[in-house]
Formats: sequence, C-alpha cells, structure tokens
Amino acid sequence: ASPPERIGLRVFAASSLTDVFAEIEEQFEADHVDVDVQLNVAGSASLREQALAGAPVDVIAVANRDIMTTLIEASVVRGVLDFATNELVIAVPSGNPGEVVGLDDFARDDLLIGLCAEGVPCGDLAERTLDTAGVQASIDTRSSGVRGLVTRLEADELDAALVYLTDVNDIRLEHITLPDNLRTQIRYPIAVARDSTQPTTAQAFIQFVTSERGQAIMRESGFGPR
Amino acid sequence: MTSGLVADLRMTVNDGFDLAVTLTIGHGETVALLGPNGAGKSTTVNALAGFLPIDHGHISLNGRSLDDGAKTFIHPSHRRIGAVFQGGLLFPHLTVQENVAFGLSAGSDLRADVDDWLGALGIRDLADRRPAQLSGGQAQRVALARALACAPDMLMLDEPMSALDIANRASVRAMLDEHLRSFEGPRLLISHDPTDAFLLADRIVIIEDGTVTQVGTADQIRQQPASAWVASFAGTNLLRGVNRTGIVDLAGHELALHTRAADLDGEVIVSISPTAVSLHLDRPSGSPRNVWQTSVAMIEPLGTTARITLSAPIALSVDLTAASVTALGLRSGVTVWASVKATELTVQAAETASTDG
Amino acid sequence: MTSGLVADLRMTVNDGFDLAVTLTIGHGETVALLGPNGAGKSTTVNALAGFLPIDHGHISLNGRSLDDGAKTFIHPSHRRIGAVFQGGLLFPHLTVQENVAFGLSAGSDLRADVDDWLGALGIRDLADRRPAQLSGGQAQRVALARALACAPDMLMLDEPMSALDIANRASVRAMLDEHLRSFEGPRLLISHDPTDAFLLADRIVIIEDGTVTQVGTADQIRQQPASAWVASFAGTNLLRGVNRTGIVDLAGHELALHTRAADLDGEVIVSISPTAVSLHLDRPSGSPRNVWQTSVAMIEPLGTTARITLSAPIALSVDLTAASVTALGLRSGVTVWASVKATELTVQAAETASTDG
Amino acid sequence: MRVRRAPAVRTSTAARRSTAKRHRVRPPRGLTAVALLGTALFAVPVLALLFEVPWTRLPSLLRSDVVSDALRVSAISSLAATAISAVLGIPVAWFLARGSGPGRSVIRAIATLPMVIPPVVGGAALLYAFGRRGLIGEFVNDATGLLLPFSLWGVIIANTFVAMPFLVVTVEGALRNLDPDHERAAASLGAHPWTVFRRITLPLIGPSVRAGLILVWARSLGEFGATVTFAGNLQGRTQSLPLAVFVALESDRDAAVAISLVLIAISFVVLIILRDRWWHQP
Amino acid sequence: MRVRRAPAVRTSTAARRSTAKRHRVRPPRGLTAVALLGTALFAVPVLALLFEVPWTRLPSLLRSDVVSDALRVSAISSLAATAISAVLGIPVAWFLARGSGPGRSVIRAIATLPMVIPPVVGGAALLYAFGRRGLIGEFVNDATGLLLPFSLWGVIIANTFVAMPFLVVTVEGALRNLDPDHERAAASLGAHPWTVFRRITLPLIGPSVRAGLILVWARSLGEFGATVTFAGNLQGRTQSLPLAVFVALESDRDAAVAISLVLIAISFVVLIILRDRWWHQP
Ligand SMILES: Nc1ncnc2c1ncn2[C@@H]1O[C@H](COP(=O)(O)OP(=O)(O)OP(=O)(O)O)[C@@H](O)[C@H]1O
Ligand SMILES: Nc1ncnc2c1ncn2[C@@H]1O[C@H](COP(=O)(O)OP(=O)(O)OP(=O)(O)O)[C@@H](O)[C@H]1O
Ligand SMILES: [Mg+2]
Ligand SMILES: [Mg+2]
Repeated sequence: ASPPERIGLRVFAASSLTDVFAEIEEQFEADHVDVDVQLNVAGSASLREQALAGAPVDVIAVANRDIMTTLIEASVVRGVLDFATNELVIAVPSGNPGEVVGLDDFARDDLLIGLCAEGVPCGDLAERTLDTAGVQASIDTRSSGVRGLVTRLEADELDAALVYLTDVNDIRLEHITLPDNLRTQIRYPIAVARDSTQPTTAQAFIQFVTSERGQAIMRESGFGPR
Repeated sequence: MTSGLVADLRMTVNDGFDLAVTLTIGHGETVALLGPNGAGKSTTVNALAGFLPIDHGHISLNGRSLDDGAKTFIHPSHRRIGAVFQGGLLFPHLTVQENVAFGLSAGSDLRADVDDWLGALGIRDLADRRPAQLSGGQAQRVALARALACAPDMLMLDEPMSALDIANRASVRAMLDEHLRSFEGPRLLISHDPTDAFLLADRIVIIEDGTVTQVGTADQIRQQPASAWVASFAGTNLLRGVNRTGIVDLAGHELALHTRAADLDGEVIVSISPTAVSLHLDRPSGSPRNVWQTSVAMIEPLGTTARITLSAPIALSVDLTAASVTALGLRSGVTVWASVKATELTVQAAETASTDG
Repeated sequence: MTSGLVADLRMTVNDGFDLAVTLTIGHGETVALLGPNGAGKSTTVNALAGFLPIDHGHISLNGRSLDDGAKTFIHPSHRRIGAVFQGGLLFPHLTVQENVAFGLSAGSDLRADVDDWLGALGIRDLADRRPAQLSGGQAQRVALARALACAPDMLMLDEPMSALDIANRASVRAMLDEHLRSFEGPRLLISHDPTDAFLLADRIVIIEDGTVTQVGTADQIRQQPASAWVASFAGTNLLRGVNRTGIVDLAGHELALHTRAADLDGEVIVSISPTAVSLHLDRPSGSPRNVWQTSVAMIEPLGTTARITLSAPIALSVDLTAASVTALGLRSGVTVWASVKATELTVQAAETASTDG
Repeated sequence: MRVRRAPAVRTSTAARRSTAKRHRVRPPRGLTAVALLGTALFAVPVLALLFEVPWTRLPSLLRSDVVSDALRVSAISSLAATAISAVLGIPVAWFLARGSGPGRSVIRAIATLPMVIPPVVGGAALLYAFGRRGLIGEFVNDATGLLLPFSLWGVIIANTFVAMPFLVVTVEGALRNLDPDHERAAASLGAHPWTVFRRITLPLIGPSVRAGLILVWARSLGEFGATVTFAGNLQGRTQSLPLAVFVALESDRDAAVAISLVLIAISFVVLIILRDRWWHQP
Repeated sequence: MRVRRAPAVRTSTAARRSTAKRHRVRPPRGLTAVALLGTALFAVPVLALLFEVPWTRLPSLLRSDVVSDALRVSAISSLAATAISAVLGIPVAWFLARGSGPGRSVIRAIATLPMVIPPVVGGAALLYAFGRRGLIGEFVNDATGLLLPFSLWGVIIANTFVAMPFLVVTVEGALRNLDPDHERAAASLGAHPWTVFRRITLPLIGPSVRAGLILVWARSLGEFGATVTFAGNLQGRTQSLPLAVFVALESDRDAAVAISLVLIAISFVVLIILRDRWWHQP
C-alpha cells in the first residue's frame, strides 16, 4: 500500500543550519508522520531573494537579522522569533602551528590572520570584538563568509581566524573561546511565511525548534540558547 | 514574355571594378563568354547567380525578373540557375555521390540519376570518395556532374574543364556538347580554351575590362576580330594602322602592306592568318610584295605544328610545320625574312570593328 | 654527391592509390611530369614537398636525403623546394604583396624583390588586394610569383597556368621559360597544355595510374608515343595491331594498313600524324593504298585548322584547314572516305614502346 | 652510416600509413613546452584535490541517496540545458554572424551578460523574470499553474541561462571563420536556406559546434550560484551535484570532496569517451 | 506594374553597395524566429534586473571606495587572466588539435575539469596546489616569499583556472575546422613552424580566437566561487566586483544590484565597442 499523502512543509534554512535542521527534520517528522519537511538550504541572501520573489515557503530561518528585517518590511514573514545564538571563537588549524593563545596574537605580523568581510554579520562582529579588545589586528585576508575561513584553516593556509563556534566542529581545527568580556552573541531569527499554505504546521515546526527538544539539538551542534 | 536570359548588369565590385555587360541568351542557345583574365567573366556569373546584387540594370530569366538593382532581388536558391563555379566549390564533407545528389530534387529517382551522371563523366568508381581524396581533374568532373544533374532553367559553366587532361577534355567536351544541345534553357560557358568556345558555343560574347567588346559567331569573330586579344584568342594576327590608298602604315613603322582594298582609307584593322606568313633564311624573290626582315622572338610547339612569334617591326604569330622549323633551323633570336601575299590580308575600317554591348 | 633530385617514391595513399615513381632531375634541368587526371602527378609533388611521407624508397636533393621511408624525414619547411600547388593555396588573409613576400628570407631587399616579381607577372597594381578580390587568373599569377620569389633549391609547378587566358599564358610562358633557364636547381613542371610541356621542358616523364610509362625528350615522345594517352597528348594517332608481313590487323577490324616495314612482324604500334590523313567525299583514285570509308564523329575548330575525329573502323584524329572543312561540308555524321599514304605510317614493335620506371 | 630498418612487412606499413596519413604540420617546439605549462595549471590543483579524497570512506559516502538523487538531477538538467542551448543558441549565433541590422552588437552583448553577472544575482534576475511574480513567470504561472523555480525546469533554465552564452560565442566565431562560398554554391543548386544550414553550414563548422556543446554541458554540470537561488536546493528535485557539494561542505567535508570526485569522474569519462573520434569531421 | 525607384544618386548607390557587398547567405526565417526566442531568454532576466535597480540611490551607492577598489581588482585580474590564458591556452589547444600521442584526450579532459568542479571546491583545490603548504605553493613560498592566495596574483590564478578552459576548447575546435593546406603551403615556402603558427594559423582562426578571449574575459569578470575561496575577499587587494556584490547581498540589497549593474555596464560597453569590427578578419 502506498504511504498516505504527506503534507509538504517547506523550510528555508541558512546554510550554517544544514546539520541541525537535518536532525530537527528527522525528529519533527517522527512526531508528525503526516508531514514531510522539505529543507531548502542556501546562503541567507539567496533565501531572501527567493522569498521576496514569492517562492513557496512555510518557514524561514536565517543567520542574519538584517535579512529578516528586509523580509519583515516586505511583509513576507510574520511572527519572528530568535531561536538560537552563536558566538565567535578563535579557530586555529589542528596542532595550532602559530601558537596562538588569544586575541592579542591577532596583532602579530608573522601570522596569517583572517576575518569575515565587513558588512557580513560575522565580519562586523569580529571588528567590534577586536575594537573592544583594543587589538590592532594585522589582517591578511577576509572572506565573504565563515566557510572560506574554515577551508583555509583546514588547508593550513591561515594561522588564526575569528569564526562561529558552530563552524569548528572539524577534526582539522581547534578553537579558543574568547574571554567573557569579549563574548558577544548573534541571534538567528525564524519566522512563518505570510503566504504559507500550512500556517499551523509551520507554527508547530517553529514551536518544535524553540522547544526543549529542539534546543537540545541546537546545543549539541554548538549553538547557544535562544 | 521573353524567353531565355536577358541581362543588363551594371555594378561596381568593392569600389574597385566596374562591370557593364549586356547579355542575352536565347532558349537553347549556348553563349561563350570570353575575355582576358580579370575581364569580369566570373563577376558576371556571380551576378547572374545572385551572389553579387547589381547596382543598376536588370536580370530576367524566361520573363521572370531576378534582380533589378532596386527592390527585386531573387535569392540564389530560387533562381534555378545551375552553375559550375571557378574553383569547383565541392562540399568537402560530402562524398562525390552526395555532392552530385545535393542539387537533385528529392522527387526524382535519385540514385539512378546520380549514377548516370557519374558514369557520363567517367567517375563512377569515385562515388564514395570525399573531395579531399580526388585529383584536380577528378574534382572538376564532379563539379560538372553536380551542375548538370540539378536540371535547372539555365546553365552556367565557369571554366569547367581547365583541370582536365587532353584525352579527358576531348571526351568531356563531346559529352558536354551532346548535353548542352539537349538542354532546353540558356547556356553560358566560360573557357580559356578556344576549342571549347568554338566547338560548343552558338554565339560568342567577348568582354574586356568589364565591357562587351564583340559579339558574334565563331566564324565572325575569327574572321573579324575586334581587338588584339580576340585575335590572339582566335589565332589571328590583328594589326591597327592607317590606310592610304592601299598602303597601310602600321603604328609608325616604315613597313607598309599593300592591299587591294583602296576604298578603305583612314584607320583600319588588318588581320593576317598565322598560316599565311612564310619565313625564309634569305630574301625571297617572287610574287609576294610584302617582304621584310625580322627575327624570331619565341617558338611554341603546338603538336605537329609550331607557332613562331616574330619581333619588330611587326609582332606577328606565324604557324609552320614542325618539319619546317627544323629545316630552317629556327631558334629564338635567329634573323629571318617574312613574306605574305597581299591577297591574304583582310582589312576593315577601325570603327566597325567594335561592337557595342 | 649527386646533384639534383633523385627520387624513388613508393607509397599507398589512403589505402586507395598506389604510387611507384622513379624520378631524377639534374641540376638546371626542367622535367615535365605529364599524365592523365588521377595519374599521381600531384601526389608526386606532395611527396617531394614532404606533405605525404613515402612508404618505401627515397628522396634526395643535391645529395641530401629528405625522406627514406624509415627514419629520415625532413620537414617541409627545411626542404627548400618551392612549389605552386594545384589550386594555388594563397593565404586568404594576406595581401598579394604579403603573399609573395612570405617566402622571401628577411635578409633580402624584400620590397624591391616582391615588386620585381609582381612586375614580371603583370600584377603590380594588384599588390594590395587580398586573394578574395582577385580573378582566377590573377590569383594563379600571384601563386606563381610567390613560388618563384622564394629562391629555393628546387622548383615544382603543378598546373601553374591552367587559369590563364591565351594572351597571358603566352607571356607568362615566355617569362617562365626565361626564369627556368636561369634557375640553377632541378625544375618540375606539371601541365595539361602540350605547348607548356614541349616548350619549357628538357625532358618529359609520363606517368599513368601511378607508374612511369615513358621518359624522353619532346621529340622522342612525339615520334614514338608509348601509350594512347601520350599519343593523344602529342597530337598523334596511336594504334595497336598485329603486323603480318606489311599488313597490320588493327583490333580485329578487317581493314589492313600496308606498311613498308615487313621485318616488324608481331604486335606493333602504328603512329599516324593527324595531318597525314586526307578526307574525300567520293572514293579517291590515285596513289594512296590505304583508303576506307567512315564517318565524322566530331569536329573541333583549332583556330585556323580543325580537328576531325573519325568513327569506326579506326578512331582517328585528322587535322584539316578550316577552309577544307567548309569546302567538304563536313558535319558530324557525314560519311567520308579517308586515305593515308603508306609512307606516312610509323611502326614500332609493341614491346619497345613501354619504358619502365 | 646508419642501419636501415628492415623492410617493413605489409601490416606494419599499413599501420604506419594510417597513423602518418597526410603529414601533420608540426607544432613549434616552444609551443609544446608552453602547452605543458598550461596543462600543469589545470593538472596540479586536480591532483592536489585527489590527495584529499577520503578513499577508504568513499564507497560509504557515495552510497547515500543524496548522491544518487543529485546525480540524476545533474544528468537530466545538464543534458537538457545542452539540448536547449543547441536549439536556441545556434540560431542566435547564426543571427549574430550572418544577420543584418544594427541590433546585432546589442544582442551579442546581452547574450554575453550571463557570463559576467554574479551567479547569485543571475539567479535573482531569473526569479524576477520567471518567478511566480516575475515578468514572464506570472503569466506562465497564471496560465499553466507551472512554477518554474523549485522545479527541475528551474534547474534547466538556470543552467541554460548561464551556459548557453558559451555556445553562442563559440559558434559565432566559427561561422565568421567560415568561407561562405560553399553555402553560396549550395544555394545556387536550389537548396532552401534551411537545407543549406543543415547540410552545409552545420557540418562545416562541426568541430566548433561540438566544442561549444562541450562547453555548455560542462558549465551546466558545474553550475551552482544561479541554480541555488533560482531553483532552490531541494533534494531529489532541484539539488544537483554542485548543490549537494555545497550542502556537504557545511557538515562533512569528506563528503563534499567525494561528491566533487563524482563530478570530476563523470566529465572525465565522458570527455575521454567522446575523444578524438567525436572531434573529427564526420 | 510597380513604380520604379528613381535612379539612385551616386552617394546612395555607394551606400547600398557597401552594405550589400557580396550578398549574404540569408538565414532561414525559422532560424531567425528561434534566435529571437533564444535572445529573449537572456534579455528578459537582464531587463527584470534593471527594474530592481535603485536608480535614485545609484550615484551614492556607486561612489563608495568599495566599488572603485573592486573595479580596479576586477579590471586588472580579468585582463591578466585573459592574457595568461592566451599565452598558455592557445598552445594547449594547438597541442590538443595537432599534437600526437595518446595523452591528448586525457589532457583535454583535465583541461575541461575546472568547468565542472564546483567553484568552492575548485578554490580549495587551488589552495592545496598553490597555497602556503600546497604542492607547488610551498616551493614558490620558500623561494620567493610570495603568498599567492593573499594577493592579486591569487585572484588572477583563480580566474585563469576557471576561465582558460573556455579558450582551450574554442580554439581547439577552430583548429580542427581549419584545412591544413595553407599551413602546409607556408611550410613549403620555408617558413619556420613558429612563423607558420603566428602568420598563418592564428590569423586564419582569428574569429574563434577572439571568441575564446571574449569567453575568458567575461568568465573571469564574473568569477566568484573559486576566487573567494582561494584569494579571499580583502577590499582593495582581492575583492573583485562579484565578491563585493556577494558581501553587499548580505547587508544592502540595493548596493548589490547597483554593483551588478556596474559589471553589466562594463561588459556591455566593452562588447559594443569591440563590435563587428573586431570580429572581422583583419
Ligand atoms: N572583391 C573584389 N574587390 C575588388 N576587385 C575585385 C573583387 N573581386 C574581383 N575583383 C576584380 O574584378 C575583376 C573581374 O574579376 P573576375 O573574377 O570577374 O574576372 P574573370 O574574367 O573571371 O577572370 P579570370 O579569367 O582570371 O577568371 C578583376 O580585375 C578582379 O581583380
Ligand atoms: N586522400 C586520398 N585518398 C584516396 N585516394 C586519393 C587521395 N588523394 C588522391 N587520391 C587518388 O590518387 C590518385 C592520384 O591523384 P593526384 O592528385 O596525384 O592526380 P594528378 O595526377 O595530379 O591528377 P590531375 O591531373 O587530375 O590533377 C587519384 O586517383 C586520386 O583519386
Ligand atoms: Mg574567372
Ligand atoms: Mg593534380
């Protein structure tokens, strides 16, 4: 017998959420057997363009509050909630060849240091953090996103970089947490699409993400509490 | 409605060459278009085929206007004029058979037709070759087969036999003769071989430097060539001079030729057949009044005869038997006496010699 | 060290055509390579130029080995053999002047040299044109100028004058004659025009179907053609028959020719000059013993003479004056009597006629 | 002086002949050296990538249905994009090379724009054009209910948009190389322009058309940016191999390299199979 | 029947002649229709994008030094990549079309891989090859102290890696189209292979070489993925226009569209200027 027709729930998620949302999808579908979560993972900007152009979507979760603001202004979404936080850490290649111990090392000329580009959330946050710490960093490269920095660290082409905690769960990387006075968090917003054909299920999904079970999954992957 | 081709072509090619040619070819008539290199023969073919639009004038075939220099311009594919273009232009990616079949309408019994044409041109065993695998003469026969096979309203052949060897040329010429006679439409032939022109054509049109300089039958042209080029093509010597009561002064040279036509005073053109001139090692005594001393400029063997070109005062071509050449010991530079009987000279007034297109 | 060209070419082109040609050309000698279409003339040129490596044999020029079918293979650019290839192969993106200058070494006084060559071929005013803007004959003269200008060790000309009109051909031929005589190296000429071959060549090599069938001077070849093709090229009729004490049986036909050479019994080849045959409307009485009835198959005008082809029993070419043709009222299909004097027949034993490469 | 080779036996002669054929024009030696350098620029990174491949985990990594789904999407969409590009792009090239009118250089410039527009923006532009609210897409959606984005059609459109310019430019270049004499001769034999195009023009520029098709196919196969924005990244529907690589990069770098290897292997095998035979004139 | 046009005066005749020249082979009408459809596929998205341009904010958006820096990086890197591709790619194409040896189809396949490798993975492969610890980069770094991935050189290398295959494939196709008879004739005139290549071969395939260069330049100008991974995104040093667009997309959508417009304008203007003149045989 063919399985009963399942309701498709389209969830747009920023690429940094790939892993956690895969896990959440699995558990949510276990709870709601009649729902088929269809994950669409892309860069936050791509998701915004898709949503603005009227793409069929039920839930949108991005890694950039500016992007969510645009969507709110365009009346594409409603009921925005923050569902997770993330923080910057110092990432170094495994073995820490540059012998980096803290942010002060970012001023060293002999190291190859990378940050995210200005204008991108992780870049702006890194700028602010270095300012607060009063470090005159000698930046060798910037990257459009965390991904580029991680690839370089993995290839041993950088000695240190400021990246999100959730991005360093790779055996080729080690990380150093920032001192408490420098730890600032970015928030990940999630919302229901106004045009959603399954507003109830969409709401249920968001509830699941923000529920204790959902948050546990988030924590496992390194995300902070919402 | 006029049948056949009526064309008045006026055009400037690339701002460099002016063509002004009037050409009519009747139904079932073969016209040979002759002229020196660069005279505009291929340009005429291109204009008729529709590759070069004319600037002024008109082209019509069987009463249908093909190009009028203004609004009317029939695309080449709708002109129904089959052609062998100079250079052949075989399709390199198709076999001989496919090349020949290209122009055939899908309706006809294709394979058999193609095969007949290949047979007629003696290239049946080359059917599956590509043009790159053919010799020059073989390729030319394929081009000819392709043009003949497509059964158009008019045929144009631009030097269709230039690459053929002597034996093949004679047999292809005979085949072509037969085919042209049975082909209903107007036929235009370009060739540098006088035999082709004289044998295959009903009428000859000479163009030089973009304009028509003479029109006539082979005999008319041979007997009264209108220009030096025509004369050399026809094998006749053509000399321009001034006639004063039977004595012609040729281009300022003292030597005068005596003719019986005393009424043609003024500018004349004198034709002398190459066979009419005799050469001697010593001054000949006897009947010919026209005797002068000259030297041999060049000797060209022509099979059993040889053509001798004489130097100043009169550049003449003379045909002798190979035996005479040997007997006289003729070589370039040898001094000889030339003689020609007054009766052998043809004189015409210079004005009548040029036919206007 | 041998000077000149020594070549023994053995190769199969594309599994379709076998060439086996031995060719030697001395220093300062011009050899004309003649043969029917598809005989392998251009293939020979390509092998010598280095575009087709030979399978066996060898090519050496002035003692330097160019190709030995095995390890030695000198690249075309180092062979120093200038060539006009069939079809010309002008560089389409270069002007006439640049085309001609291409082969000149940078050292020489380039502009002047090129200009001289353009002048010699009468194409100086075309210097800035591109090949697409030339007529067929003009392009061929450019190709010739390009080959002559590059001052190589050897010259090869593959049908260098096929597109020239009659007047141009005579002058280019004279220029070429002069140039070839002053050129030091071996010269190879291919032409379908007997005049070119007989005038320009010191020696003639005939190839047919990939092998050499005759080698000799123009006179030797004219007098004793070794094959029907050679005979037709030379303008002679060549008939194969069996001689029995002065009576030759030609290919099973009853007609027998009487010859004075009674000692040549067996297979023979009979040559008859086209001028030796007379035609009559009624049976002629008188001295010629060889008289038979036949009909006219074809008439080809040749300037002041005409060539008549006779039908069975003996396909003969006969040359008459245009006047005689008119007087006799000859047309295709007309029945005539032919006669030839026994003295006019040349007979040779069939075996000696073929020269082995 | 030198030992002559023993006379070749018949078979070896035939072999020599068929390889030698007409003697090739020898490339200048310097050129060959530079060619090797150029090849190295490609070969070294690919080689370096091979060192990163998790060979032992490879079988398990590739067995996932993500890979097989993506493979299917990639195969269909890249081939479809190639076919559509052939049908639409060759006429555009013909028009640019042979058409008349001042609009040609504008059209050429427009046809080249997809190459320079950043992929994400290109994807967005496609959304504005063919999305549900797009210039054209709105009509399409109203009329047929078909939603181009988020369907396989979206992937095909994105691929075509990004890759077709390569065919257009290549074929236009080839058409401009082509001496029109043969086409003229064909027309004068009474062939309809369409017949001339199909039987003469196309075969004569065959190698360049094939080169253009290769470019389109390869570019489609590797296309990422426009697709992810225009068609989305739905596994089994619009997730092609490059998109799967993108997703895998976020979680399992080894998987990303493994899927890249699939891409490399496909194009490698296809190009080796096409080989010289396909390049030669028919 | 029809009113004859008045006899043309001399100047208009000349004009007609120069446009008509040798009569063009007319494209079949169906082909023209399809060509228009193909053009629409490009034109509609570009048009749609133009509707999104914030025309009023445009001047202020473009006045930022981000744009001018990125413009400089893009101009230098795309032109340099085009030049390098010409120098390295044409010999590779020659080798593929004319060289001998069984290695050719492998080299062709390798030379085509950068087109199919997802850009991010391509960038990573470049890091493994030319980075500080890379196969080649380590030597370069030890010998010269130069760190390719952090410099403009990195952008140029990434662009070349991604774009050069287009030139190679295009030129190879054109070389295979080329009848070698002219090259043979040149060789027999004593021309050195290098002279033959430079004076005969290259000019004869001119249009295709130019088409290939256009492809390389445009692809370089739009290149994003490999560059961002291999060369980073440092304003003023390695941030090219597409990279600036990408960053802007995260924060200021209008800025992203505005910078894209710069890219579009550049390639549009360049291609219009090159125009027909450049395409014709010299
Ligand atoms: N595209 C062109 N631009 C300028 N002049 C041209 C062009 N094409 C041909 N010509 C010139 O036009 C004249 C006529 O050329 P055409 O090919 O008609 O001569 P032709 O009579 O066929 O000569 P041939 O017997 O040599 O083939 C020549 O002088 C030629 O140089
Ligand atoms: N690539 C090829 N493949 C097969 N056969 C070929 C190839 N090239 C030439 N041939 C054949 O080789 C023979 C010799 O050709 P070649 O061009 O040498 O003749 P040719 O003596 O120059 O004739 P022509 O007087 O017609 O120019 C011809 O029968 C031709 O069909
Ligand atoms: Mg001509
Ligand atoms: Mg030949």
